[in-house]
Amino acid sequence: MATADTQTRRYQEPGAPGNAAVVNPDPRTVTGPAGGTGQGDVQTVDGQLRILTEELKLANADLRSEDRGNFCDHPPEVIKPFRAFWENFLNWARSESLWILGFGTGCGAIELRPLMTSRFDMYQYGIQGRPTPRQSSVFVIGGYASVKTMKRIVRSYEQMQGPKFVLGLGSCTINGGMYWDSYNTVNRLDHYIPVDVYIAGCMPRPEALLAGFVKLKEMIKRGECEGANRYAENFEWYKANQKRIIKNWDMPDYNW
Amino acid sequence: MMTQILTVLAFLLMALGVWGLMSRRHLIRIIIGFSLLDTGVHLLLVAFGYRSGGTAPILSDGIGVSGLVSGAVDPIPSALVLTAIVIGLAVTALMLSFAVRMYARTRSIYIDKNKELKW
Amino acid sequence: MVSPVVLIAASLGFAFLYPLVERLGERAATRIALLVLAAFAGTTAGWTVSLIGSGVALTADTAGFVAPLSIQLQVTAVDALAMTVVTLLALAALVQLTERATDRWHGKQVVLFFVLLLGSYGLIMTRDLFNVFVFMEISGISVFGLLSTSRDGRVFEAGFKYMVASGLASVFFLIGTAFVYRSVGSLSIADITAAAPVALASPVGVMGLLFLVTGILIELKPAPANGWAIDTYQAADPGIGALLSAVNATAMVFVLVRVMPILAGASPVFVPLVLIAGAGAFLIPQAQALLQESFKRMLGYSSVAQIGLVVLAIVIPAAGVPFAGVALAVPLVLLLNHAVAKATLFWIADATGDDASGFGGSLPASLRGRPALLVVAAIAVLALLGLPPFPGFWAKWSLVMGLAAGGHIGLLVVVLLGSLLEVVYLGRWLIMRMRHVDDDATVVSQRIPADFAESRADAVSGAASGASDASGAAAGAIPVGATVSLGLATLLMAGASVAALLGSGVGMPVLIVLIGVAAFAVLDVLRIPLRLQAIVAIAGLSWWGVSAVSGAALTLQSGFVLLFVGGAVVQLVALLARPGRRAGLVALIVGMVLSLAALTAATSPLEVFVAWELMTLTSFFLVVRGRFAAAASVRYLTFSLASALLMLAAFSLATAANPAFGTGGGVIGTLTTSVPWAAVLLALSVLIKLGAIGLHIWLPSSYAEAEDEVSSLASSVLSKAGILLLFLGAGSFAAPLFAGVALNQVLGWIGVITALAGGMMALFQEDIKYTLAYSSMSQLGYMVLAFALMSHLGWVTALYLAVNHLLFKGMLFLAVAGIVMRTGTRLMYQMGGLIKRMPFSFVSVLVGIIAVSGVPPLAGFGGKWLLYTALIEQGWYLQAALALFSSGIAFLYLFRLIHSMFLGQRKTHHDTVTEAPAAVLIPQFVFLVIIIAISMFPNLLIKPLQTIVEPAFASSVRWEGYTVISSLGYWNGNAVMYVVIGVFLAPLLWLLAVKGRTYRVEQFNIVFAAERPHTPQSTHYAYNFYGHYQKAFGRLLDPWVERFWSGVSATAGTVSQTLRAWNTGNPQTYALQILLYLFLTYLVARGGL
Amino acid sequence: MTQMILTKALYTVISLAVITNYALILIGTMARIRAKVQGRVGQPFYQPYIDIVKSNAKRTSISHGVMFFLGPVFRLAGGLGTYLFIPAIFGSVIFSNFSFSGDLLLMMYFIFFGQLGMALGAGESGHPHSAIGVARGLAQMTAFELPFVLSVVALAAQYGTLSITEIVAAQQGGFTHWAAFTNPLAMIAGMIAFLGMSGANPFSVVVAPQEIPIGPPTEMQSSFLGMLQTNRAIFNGAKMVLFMNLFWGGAAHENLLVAILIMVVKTFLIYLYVTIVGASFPRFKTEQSIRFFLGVPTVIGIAAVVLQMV
Repeated sequence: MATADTQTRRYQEPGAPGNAAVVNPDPRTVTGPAGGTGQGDVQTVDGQLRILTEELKLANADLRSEDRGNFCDHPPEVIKPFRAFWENFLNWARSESLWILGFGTGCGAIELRPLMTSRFDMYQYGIQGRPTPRQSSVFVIGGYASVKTMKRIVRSYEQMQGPKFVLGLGSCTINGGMYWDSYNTVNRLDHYIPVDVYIAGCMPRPEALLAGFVKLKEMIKRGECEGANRYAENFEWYKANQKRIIKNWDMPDYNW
Repeated sequence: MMTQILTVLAFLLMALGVWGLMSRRHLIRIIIGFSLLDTGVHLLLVAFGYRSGGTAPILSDGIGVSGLVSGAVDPIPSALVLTAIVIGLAVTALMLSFAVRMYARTRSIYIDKNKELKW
Repeated sequence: MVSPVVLIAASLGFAFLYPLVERLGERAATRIALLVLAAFAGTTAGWTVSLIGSGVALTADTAGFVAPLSIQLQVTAVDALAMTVVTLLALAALVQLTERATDRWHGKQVVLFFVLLLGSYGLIMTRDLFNVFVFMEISGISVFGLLSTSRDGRVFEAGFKYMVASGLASVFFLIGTAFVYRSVGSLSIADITAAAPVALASPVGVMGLLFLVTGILIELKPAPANGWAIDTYQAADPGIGALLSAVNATAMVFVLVRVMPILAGASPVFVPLVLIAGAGAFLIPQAQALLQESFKRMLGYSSVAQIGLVVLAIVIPAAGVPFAGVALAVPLVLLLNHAVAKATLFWIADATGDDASGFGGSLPASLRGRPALLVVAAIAVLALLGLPPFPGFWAKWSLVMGLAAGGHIGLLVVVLLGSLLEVVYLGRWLIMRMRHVDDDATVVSQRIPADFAESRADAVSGAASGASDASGAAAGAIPVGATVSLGLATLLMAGASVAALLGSGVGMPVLIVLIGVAAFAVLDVLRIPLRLQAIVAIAGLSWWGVSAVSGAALTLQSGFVLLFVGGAVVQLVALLARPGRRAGLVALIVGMVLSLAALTAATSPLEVFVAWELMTLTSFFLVVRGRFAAAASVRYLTFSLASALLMLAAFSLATAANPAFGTGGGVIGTLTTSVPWAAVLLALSVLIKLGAIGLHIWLPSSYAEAEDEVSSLASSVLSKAGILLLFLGAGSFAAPLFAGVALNQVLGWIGVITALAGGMMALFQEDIKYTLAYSSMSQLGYMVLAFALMSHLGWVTALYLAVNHLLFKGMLFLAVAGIVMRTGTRLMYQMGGLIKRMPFSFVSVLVGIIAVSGVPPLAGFGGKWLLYTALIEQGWYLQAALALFSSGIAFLYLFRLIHSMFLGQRKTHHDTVTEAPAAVLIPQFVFLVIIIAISMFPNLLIKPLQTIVEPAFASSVRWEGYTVISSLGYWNGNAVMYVVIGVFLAPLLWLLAVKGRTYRVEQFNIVFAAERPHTPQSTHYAYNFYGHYQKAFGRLLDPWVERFWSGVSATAGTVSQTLRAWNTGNPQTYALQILLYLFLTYLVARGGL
Repeated sequence: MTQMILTKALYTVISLAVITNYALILIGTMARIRAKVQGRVGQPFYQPYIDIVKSNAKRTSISHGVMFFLGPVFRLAGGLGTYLFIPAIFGSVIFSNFSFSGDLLLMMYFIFFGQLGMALGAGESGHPHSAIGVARGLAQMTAFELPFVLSVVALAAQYGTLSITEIVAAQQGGFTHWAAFTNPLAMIAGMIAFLGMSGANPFSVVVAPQEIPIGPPTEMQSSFLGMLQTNRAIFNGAKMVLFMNLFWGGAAHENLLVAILIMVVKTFLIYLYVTIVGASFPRFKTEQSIRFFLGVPTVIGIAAVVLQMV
């Protein structure tokens, strides 16, 4: 990736739309923004980026034509929760069975390991690791997300089945942290994927991570973790943001 | 007695012929060996038909059929030998002509240079 | 009637007159010569007809005296027949020689030709010992003269050797004649024969006869003293080769026939002597011929070998069926069969103008585009090999029967071994001639492109095979002379075949086979398209099959007819998918099915054997049609005919011990013999056909390299012939044979090891057809195992497995045919993801593999249940465990098959493939429906099978409704089906109820360690699927058997090399060999040193 | 007739409910026991229930095609069927299931049913790791099948029957009659094979988390995964019940509840054995486990069979 682009990108980073501004009222947990501004606010690169075709299918403009047929071109959809009582039960189950995607995206991943040990024992909270995004419900972004990793984060996030939850671990996910002026580090994670809980600190201790999980569980039980729906709702906004920094896209616009 | 001597001689001649046939490298000599062998066989045939003191089996004045039967040598071997000689002659001639053609082809009259076909 | 003398005089006269006749112009003269020959042929034919009618000989005394004073000429019916054939062949030869493109015969060549003919006539007719010598020399000199006109300069060298050798032979003959004359006092063969027991019994007499017979033998060019003759065959004009082999040699054999009574009368040493000489003369050249690169030289070896066989036949009285009553019938038929066939081959060599034998793969595939020439060549080769329906077959059968009856086991071995060697080299030539132009004749295992390139052009294409045959026809047109002569020879052979068949007493079924093949061959000639032929065949076979079994009680016989005909008819439907024409395909398939049916109907060992051979032949020609099948079909032909020869040996031994062996036929245990070796040979023969471990190396490549429809037929239908044979020979295997061990114990182990080994090898094949072929081998192993149990349940199992195998292997092979047709590749890793493009094929394969692997609820489980129950019931525990293990292995390769083809990633260039044609799908779904039916209601199949087995064993299972109960366990296929439906539907409904919104995604929508898949090729896990298995077994999986057989092949090559090095090319060595031969005959006559 | 079918259906539901719940709790308990060994608190014993509910509560799922969709169904059907063809409790009408449909052979082959379906589903997902996992799994399966088959054959030879009910019947009358003691070699071979069958360490190369993510079910998610989790419980239960029947005298008592208790204890111990071995050994590579099974256990199995022959 050309350095010039990223340099430009750093100084032109758009303000988060509307209410998406990140505040960090609590150094331990941060609830994320409610998402983008919705349809019509599509950010385009050189005025050419189209995410959806007129038939509301994925344009997959960055794929070679011979590859397009090999990828599903259905955009993500908002799926409404069930009625309160039943959904509450399901949310309870979801919150009590948190499966982490085993993808250490940054240095913070080191803080995940102690959770398995007898000292912290995440299993007693119904948390366990899972090697494939298909089966995971929680994506822990372990600290700074470089542009290169971001592409994989997007892909993995999209491959998880909703409802799915994102934990931003460490200050880097909030504002870039100590890498805030690096040419290749993403400063605000929730411009790219919806984040449910931020855990501030550099690095947060495992206890902090656990606390974040507990917070997440509470939020799930309250029905506040609708990141997947938010992502679908503001799909084009997220895509525009992602594509602005990820230059060698070479994957479908939504990775089913 | 004569028959035995002739027989022995015939076999000697044949052995000589075979020896020539087997040991010479020159094609013409081989053919000569072959002729000797042939002649030996002819001699053998004649020897088998020979009767000591017998006359030639020619029906002529003074000798009746009975005289011929009792006095002459067996005529059949003689007749056979005549045929055999003719045939032997023909074969020898053919062999010689083949030898000439072989020489023409390979420019060699020796047998070792004329054994291209084998196995 | 014309006097024999006239023929001699006319030949000679015409020879002398010919220079004058030629004044009329060369063409006219040759036409006149042909007319004269035709007149001769008419004369001899007239003699034949009248003499066979009257049964007396035609005699003529020369020079106005009666024998012994004069030379007597005599013609018996046999002589007349031989002379007719010789004349006809001479006529054909003359046409060929005077009407060819280059080196047309004229002038002195025609003269010499007539002299040669005169010599041959004389040799056959004369009854005077010295006169024999004269005619021998006349023939000889004319041959030398003709030789000298050959274009190849080496012919003089060869001719010189020939003269030296024949000179020595004449010398021996003359010496012998002299001794005989001295002892007997007459040259008339009749007189000598009469006097022999007295006058020639003395040492001197025996000595003389020894010379005499050695002279005759040398003239017959016996190995190992025949290098000169071989050299001559190689160098001579093939036209002369044909004359030498067909005319001259035939006549010379009659000299031996005349002298044999004298020899036999004089001393008992001569019969063994001639036997040994004949055996040596037959076997040694066959071995020497193996490595020949010159076709003419190879034919030369074959000729001398065939004459050796005739010599054997002269001495052995025929004890077999067809010609038992007629004196000299066997040698005569062998002789004439050889004459016609060998002349044909020489003419073909002349017409095609190339002298390559096919050894080393150097031969152009020149017959592929010339169907007529191909048919002629095939007829000649098959006739030479002694295969039905050609006359040589019956003679060989009688000869072998005679050998066994006479207790000549050594000679039996010699004859069979020699025949096998002949199969190798003549078969190789034919196959190399017939092969596809693309075929380098090396393909005996799967071929993986070296660079893994996904090039479609490189892909092994079964779809195109046979389509572009015409491209093979590069060579020029066949000269008119050759056409006429080949046609004449073929007509002669055909006529003789029909006559022999009618005279053989073998029943209708064989005739039906031939008529079936001929009828469809006619359709080919009429250029009827394949589809129409297939429809005709389907209709015809269905009608025939129905009429054959309708009303008949269910027995082994009718059961197998149903299996063979039904299985084939259903699969024939697949041919409707092929547009255009495929010469011979339907004819051969029909022939194969009918010969299988003939096998079921056979009521005597001979009929079994004929049907077996016909089946082998038709299937061989089906296999050889494959695009890359040349090397595979060499193996197929060799092993199949080895199997046939073993069967022949078994039958002969069994018949020798019990003349009633095998008569009656068609029921279980017909071919039961109590002769241990016969049983072993029979078992070996069947095991070869069933591809048992160690004998299997022909199977994978033959099944895989054949055309796709043929593969399915061969694997599903044809392979069951061996099973039928097992049942027919059942009783042979049950009794303890050696050290108290019954053959069935051995068979059982062989079966289970075959099942395991076949499965293991199937695991590591990338080529789908090889996978299926090895799978067939494995399944046949199961059948052998089940059969070997020799119990009621075992036999029901064997039959059940056979039926099941027919169904699922037909489905699988046809599904594969459809896929190969569409994708253009046979390599599984080059496929993938086809389920969405070919869903029906997928269903068919799925049901097929479930049926193979025995997963309930489908019918395959029935087979497994029966098998293990039967095995454990008999106490064959270890076999049961091994069988179960190999059934696990089967599951492995089957999953690999369906995964690699249908699941995983679809290649981009397969995005547009469509479902297989309906014609290919229909038979699959017919089988599918049958499988489902017998799965639901196992009694539909098992009960009839019990009926079939009933005559041999009382039932050991009982039925309660749909539950079959054995002494060990029970199985209710019906209940299982319902339970499975239940436990399947419940989760399915549950899933449909609770699943969230489900998105149907495409093949690249997979988690891929957060990356996207690059190409389908790099994402499809299919190549070397079970690499870890290979690793786990290590050296155990080395191709031991393949190695063993290459060793055998190499050894045969070494033997051949050593033996042919004996023929050094030096006339003096040859002379020495001849002298040694004389010495050897002396030693044999003396009975040792 | 209708009444009969309804009764049978009811019994089936009871039988399945018992085995499913028991096996789920057993899995949870075993995880908790393992946690205790490691000095952790561990997940609640009812965690498997939550996980299954969670999986089924996913709002979206993706399907790679018909076979992918049906794969888990086949798998679960295989598990259910396997259990249903085994008489779970000796002498109990309710728990006799559908064992009248076939004997031990049927059961052994029906195990393949689920394997095949799952393998097909995994295959259609198009993920190479699924295929690798399947290849490994099938290869390992054939390997442990051999000692298992040998021990089964030894049992069949010993008792002269292939009917599971009769094998259990023959073992009644005190623990000395159990096949484990009357035919120890067969038991050893069978129990070693059982380790492979249960897929725990050291024979876990099939799923091999972190290497080929999780093998065959890599692409399985949401309700599909839920079905697989359910099946894991039932199938494990079925296999343990089978081994209990084959070697450990089955579960028999005139009082059904006591019989169930016996079953619980015995299967618990069997599962404990698998757990202990799994916790003690590292993972084998595929070729290592193939060689392992075809080595000592096979020899022991052959010895067991040969002992029956002499």
